[in-house]
Amino acid sequence: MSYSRRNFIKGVIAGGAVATSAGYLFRGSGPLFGQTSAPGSVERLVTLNVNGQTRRVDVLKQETLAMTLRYKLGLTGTKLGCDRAECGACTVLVDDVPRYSCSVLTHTVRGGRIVTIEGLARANGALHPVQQAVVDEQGFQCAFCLPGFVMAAVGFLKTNATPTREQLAHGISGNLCRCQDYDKILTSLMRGAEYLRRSTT
Amino acid sequence: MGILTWGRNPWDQPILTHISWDLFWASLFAGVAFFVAHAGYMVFSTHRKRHASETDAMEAARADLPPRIVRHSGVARAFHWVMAAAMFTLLLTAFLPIAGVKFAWVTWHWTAGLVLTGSIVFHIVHATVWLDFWSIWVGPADLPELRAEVLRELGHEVPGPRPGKYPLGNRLYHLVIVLAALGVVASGLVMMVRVRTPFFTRNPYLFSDATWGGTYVLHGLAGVALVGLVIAHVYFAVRPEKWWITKSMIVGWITRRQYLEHHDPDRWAVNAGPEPRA
Amino acid sequence: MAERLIGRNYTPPDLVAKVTGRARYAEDFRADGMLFTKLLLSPMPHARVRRIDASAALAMPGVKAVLTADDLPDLGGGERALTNEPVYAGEPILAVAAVDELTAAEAIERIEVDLEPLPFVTDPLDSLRPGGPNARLEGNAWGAPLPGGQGPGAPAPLVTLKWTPQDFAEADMGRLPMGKPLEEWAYGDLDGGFAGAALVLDETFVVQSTCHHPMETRSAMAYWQNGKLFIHASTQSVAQTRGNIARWVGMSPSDVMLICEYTGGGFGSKGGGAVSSVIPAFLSRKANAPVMMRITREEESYIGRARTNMTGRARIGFAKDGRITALDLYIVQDCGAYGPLGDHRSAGLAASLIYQPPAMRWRAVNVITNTPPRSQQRSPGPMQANGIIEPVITKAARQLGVDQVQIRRMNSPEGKAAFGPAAGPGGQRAHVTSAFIKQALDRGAAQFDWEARKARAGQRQGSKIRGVGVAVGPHGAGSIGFDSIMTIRPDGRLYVQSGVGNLGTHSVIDLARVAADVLDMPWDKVEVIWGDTGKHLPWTCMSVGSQTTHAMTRANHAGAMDTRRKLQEIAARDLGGSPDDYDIGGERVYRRGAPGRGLSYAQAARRAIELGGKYDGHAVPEDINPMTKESAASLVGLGLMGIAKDNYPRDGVTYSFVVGFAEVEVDIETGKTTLIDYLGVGDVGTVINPRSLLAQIKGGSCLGIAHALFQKAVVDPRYGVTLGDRFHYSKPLSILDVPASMKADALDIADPETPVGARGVGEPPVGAGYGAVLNAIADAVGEDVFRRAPVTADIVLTSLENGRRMHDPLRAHV
Amino acid sequence: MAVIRDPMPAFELFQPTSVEDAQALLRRYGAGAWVLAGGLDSFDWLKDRIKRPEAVVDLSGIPELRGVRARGDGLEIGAMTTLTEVVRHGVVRERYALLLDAAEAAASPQIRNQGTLGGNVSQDTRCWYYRAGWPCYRAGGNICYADTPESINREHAILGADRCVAVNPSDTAPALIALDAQMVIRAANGGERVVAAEDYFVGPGKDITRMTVLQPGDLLTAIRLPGAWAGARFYFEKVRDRQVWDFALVSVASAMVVGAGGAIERMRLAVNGVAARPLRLQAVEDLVRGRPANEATAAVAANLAIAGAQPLRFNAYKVPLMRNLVKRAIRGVEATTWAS
Repeated sequence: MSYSRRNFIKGVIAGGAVATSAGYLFRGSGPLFGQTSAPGSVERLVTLNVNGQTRRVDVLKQETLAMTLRYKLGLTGTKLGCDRAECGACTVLVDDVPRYSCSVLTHTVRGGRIVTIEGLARANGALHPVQQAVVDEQGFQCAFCLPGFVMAAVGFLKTNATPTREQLAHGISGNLCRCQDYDKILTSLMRGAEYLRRSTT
Repeated sequence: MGILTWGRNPWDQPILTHISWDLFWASLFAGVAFFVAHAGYMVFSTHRKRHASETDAMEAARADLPPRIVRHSGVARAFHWVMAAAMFTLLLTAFLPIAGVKFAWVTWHWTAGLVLTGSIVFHIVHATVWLDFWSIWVGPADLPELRAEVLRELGHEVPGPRPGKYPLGNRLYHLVIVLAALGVVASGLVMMVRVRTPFFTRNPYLFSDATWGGTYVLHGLAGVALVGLVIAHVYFAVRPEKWWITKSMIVGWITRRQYLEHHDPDRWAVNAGPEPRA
Repeated sequence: MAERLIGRNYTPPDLVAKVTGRARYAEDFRADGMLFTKLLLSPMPHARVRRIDASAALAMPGVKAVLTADDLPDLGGGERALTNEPVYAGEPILAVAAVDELTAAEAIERIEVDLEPLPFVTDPLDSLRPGGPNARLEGNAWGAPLPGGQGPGAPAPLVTLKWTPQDFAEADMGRLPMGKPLEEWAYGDLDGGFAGAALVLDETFVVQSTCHHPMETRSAMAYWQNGKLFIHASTQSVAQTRGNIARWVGMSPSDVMLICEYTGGGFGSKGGGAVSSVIPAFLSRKANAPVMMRITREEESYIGRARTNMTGRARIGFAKDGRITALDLYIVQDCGAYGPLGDHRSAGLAASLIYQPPAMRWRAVNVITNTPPRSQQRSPGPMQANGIIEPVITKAARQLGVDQVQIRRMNSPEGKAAFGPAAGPGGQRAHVTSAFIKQALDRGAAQFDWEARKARAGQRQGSKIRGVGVAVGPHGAGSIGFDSIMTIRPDGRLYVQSGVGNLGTHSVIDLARVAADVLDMPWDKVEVIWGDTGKHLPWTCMSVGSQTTHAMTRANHAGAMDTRRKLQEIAARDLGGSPDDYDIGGERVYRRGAPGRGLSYAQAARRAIELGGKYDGHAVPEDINPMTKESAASLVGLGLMGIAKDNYPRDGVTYSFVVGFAEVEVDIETGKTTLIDYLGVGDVGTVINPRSLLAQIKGGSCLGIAHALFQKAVVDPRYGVTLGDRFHYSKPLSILDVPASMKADALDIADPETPVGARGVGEPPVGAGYGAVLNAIADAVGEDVFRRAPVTADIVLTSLENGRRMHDPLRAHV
Repeated sequence: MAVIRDPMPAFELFQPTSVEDAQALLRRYGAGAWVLAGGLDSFDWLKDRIKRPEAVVDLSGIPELRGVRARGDGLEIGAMTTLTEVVRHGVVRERYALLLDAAEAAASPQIRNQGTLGGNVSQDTRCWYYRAGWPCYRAGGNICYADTPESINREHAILGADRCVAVNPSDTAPALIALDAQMVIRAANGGERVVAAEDYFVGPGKDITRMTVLQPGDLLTAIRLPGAWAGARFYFEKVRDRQVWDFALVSVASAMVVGAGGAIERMRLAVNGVAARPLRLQAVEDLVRGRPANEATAAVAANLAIAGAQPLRFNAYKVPLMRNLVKRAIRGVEATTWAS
């Protein structure tokens, strides 16, 4: 058999024991991670800037930002809808830019400012203007896509604070809503843009 | 080194995909190794050659024969060279990409394959109807010749039988190449269903995965065998002591002297007659 | 006096949790020592497991347990979470629990499963061909429901049905073969109807299957404590899923604690939960640790349910003026690997209802194939009926020179319109509770500026042609007979228990507003308790089939009326007079004409506790469901308990309707259709939550629009494997595929057969969107350009290019 | 040995800061190395557990691979520049709007925020049989599952098929060909070579397992846009099912310079979605030279464009679609003036 799977597994087993990760998803105790550190490769213990806080995390090399947030840092507001960069539920801001956190290796954003849905509201609990607008307009139905949409909108509004409805639709077009409540979502996020302008002037 | 390459079909069942391409390298190596070995051997070989005086005597005795004796008709030669061209095209288009030279080879390959098939079909018909069909085959009758050849090789003086039209080595080679070529042609014709040709709708689902696997392996084994065989063939063709045979495949005739020196006139009877038309 | 809450917009209390990311869905829960599971899926569409060798996997460090079908109870032949005879590619065969997903996945790669391939079929018509393969060893089609079975999913026998070669004679011409049906009904004079028709059309249409694909997959987490199962799963019905889980696990419902405060969508795929959710439950018991099962999107494509596809043939007779004289409908439904599904029956009834043919015959075959299992998907049946029949109506209207709105208006039901066969006990036909479709068509036509848009339809500018379309989407919109529990407690607040799934329709909260209105309670003093069977919920309908608004407004109305009566009784008992002398208002119950004589709700609640008996839940009505009784028992003594079953009378079957209007632009050089404008008008009874209602109409319409334009499910016929397991293959609608502003409206005419007047709305817009867009495309480029959906660019372009339809006429799953 | 898709297998991760370091790593790991640009194509392969590299070399930390710089009378765009950065660049917007239109048509905003121009042109095909991990020609096997009498092949090739009928999915590729872009490649031995965009892509005849000329160890470092076509008359159109996150059924990109008399002086035209590589239609370019950019020219040219097309069972529409898009590229599209 020349298929690589078996050989790969053999290779991994030969790789030897590894340190355990602190999180849930990749917490395994066994030798199966193959997480030996070749010279020059990334260090597993990293410092992340999430929602304005500095967090030390043990991150596997193949770990995505969504997994780190959800399973290492307890930030479950970031949802996984497809885990394949297609639905946008996992959208977070990295240096103000909306990214699919399911398709970002955590190691590649070590130096970035990461903001999730949990980091939008102020410390006193006051909602971010876009969040407030969603509440006021009763945006979203099942709301599983909500965090991703809101983060995409917040990111987009940093580049265009006065969008038309069409422009905003383009800005949040990387997010799917299966309730297909697009009209009301757009209405609430347009209201959010308005609140945001008001709050900054 | 594995002999076969396996994959997994969409149902996760193991399927044969083709032979290991290591076999190509092995065959190439074997072919080259053979010619190196044989050439080296020939340098020191004690192979007994007929004395010139013997041949002179025979030639004198058979002055009735024309000075040039037709060995290969024009049609037979045309077949041989068309087939050779097809075979080289096939081998090059098959194995250059494996060796790392990438180009669009598929159409060349199957076109050459069709030419080869056509030429073989022609050859079979031609040989059956117009030629001495059995002259090229090997049979029990050839055992004394084999023995004589081996003894001569060992430096003995043997009167024993001489070859008819085709020397024994020639005929053995023909036998092997017939097997390989039939294998490669039969499997290749079936495989044409898997590529796009003007002849029929492409249908890789004509057979089951397992049947296709077998077909690919047969094609691969036969094709790889041809690599070594062709090397050996070319090697012999260019050897000095065989050159007269090669030349006959180009010009069509051999000299009366060559005829008498290398062949057994009883096994390859040539009528006295006029000059051959080249 | 508080303002009436019904019909007003408000902010549901769960929204802040949703916008801050605090709302927790099934995969958001964690437990100490939690393990993870991964599934081994069948690569074959039909096979038998001969042998499983998991020894190498079990020997791996970190692997805690392997679960196979042998560990699961038999469910009477019904679908189980794991199987030894997979009947579709992607069906789970076993599950591994390990310390993390990576280990579990690597363990699965070390498991040897020896599968024996069995015959399979992916296209329903192939299974009906002479000698065609059967999807299951036992047969290839579901027969008519067993006696007493009614409704979708009614139990039916599995039979083998093959049609004759003669039956397939017309298949080559693209017409659905109509061999022996397994179910049929008829009413009226069908032959007479056709004989008297000025125009008879006979058309075949293929309605595609699509996966539900809620944003939240059916992930679940489970653990055991003191013999009780705690399970976090995603469901459309908290109340009714508990019993299902108990049955799937083989335990008592009262030992199942189901927690599901938030559901990330379901659309019918999570009606009563998901059978796969018991995998972590069993693994948790085996491994003695909590187990999380994250279902990937690819797995959701297989186990996540899909709409039944149908190939339908409709022969319809029309009078000169467009009135339908007869309808002969034949449906071949593809149930996927399990079932039975009843969409084909709902489709037949819906056709009978919205087109009101005086004579109709419905025949159907309910085939099973080795494709992913189906379940009801938002508008199960009626949407497919819209697809099969709308193109025929549109073609007839064009040929007869009748306006598209008019032909639908003249054929639409009105008032207590009859529909379906004469199947009642006295041989009478069923009728709806009410229908105001004509008003909806009139209002919509005016709002959509139908005449002006119609005037430019068919005109060409450059390569673009516009077209307009209209369709009526119907659906059953309400069940009856569910329970409600509420308590007024000594703190003066009203606590309403809600067993509704919180899947985004807001009805989980909305429907408590009925109780608040009845009791004249300010909204800020109402607490809704939901999402956890440990919180003592009443027997509630599933949030499927647009029934919740109707069913639970009635139940909550009944519960609130019971509360009100008890308030009056307590007041009369303490303050004299008869209960009827008392009125309520301002959070008080008081003597009519003497507002000063009365009790505050808080006082009444304390008195109820003192009085006990029926007042604080010690005694409950006989007719309520055992689950409601059990919940009431846990709420005893907390305050004044209102508890009742919905026993309100209802004359007729409740249906809702949405009329969809669409304008499209088709680029005839690319075949691409763009939706320019859309309006949906609902005839859905009294409006409870206007903003939510309009969102339902638009969102539901969008699902239909996506079905018209591009959404699909694709199966490779050779290997029987799903190909469209990614969103860019299956193509759910994006925000840029619809206009930036969509329009919706509702008539807000109360249904006379329910105390609150409200009917459901979730499903009807789907068929409206589907039919309206199909009709608009036909209006732009011709009715004969397509006979299948989705109507993608390739279908339009090749038809226009060749001057005739070129697409595969009958085949499913392209 | 059962198949499971998800989660990503373990690998070694490297984040070099220079091209030289990256190449040293690629040399060190050979066939076990995987180059990671934006990752949006890569993660699919990795999460599906079909590709299992030993080491992933993330290029995002190499500054010289990022950014848009002036070069001569044109531009040089680092291969790791994100599509969003390309789209927002002033000179691109002003002089190379063709690339802007093409890049904006790619996938979704989040993907454009992360996906790179180099990655976009180098991505693998989306043939769903191949991406499912089936052992087809492209995956090293000996069958094309997409070209059988039973295959569902609506998205597949009508031209240039050679056993494999997959198509190239890139949106920016045809635009770069139309702009006569040059691809700068650093070979494993450190040598640099520059190939024309149309020669960057390879069809299955030439190499059935690759989409581009990149060999193991090669890195695409930059894409150069010459000044020759800056500000030309551009046309880009991508026909797709969904307006977001969908690959082209067929796309067309062209740059045209029209003389004072209205005749086409020169034109470059490429289509994608019809073959395993984006096709530059040189015959069409030659044909239209000197002719007016009108319907008549377009019609002749478009028919030439589709010569030799061989549709499969479900993709015959691509022939007229390609023809019509080529037509549009030459004669343009009429604006509509509907009342609303």
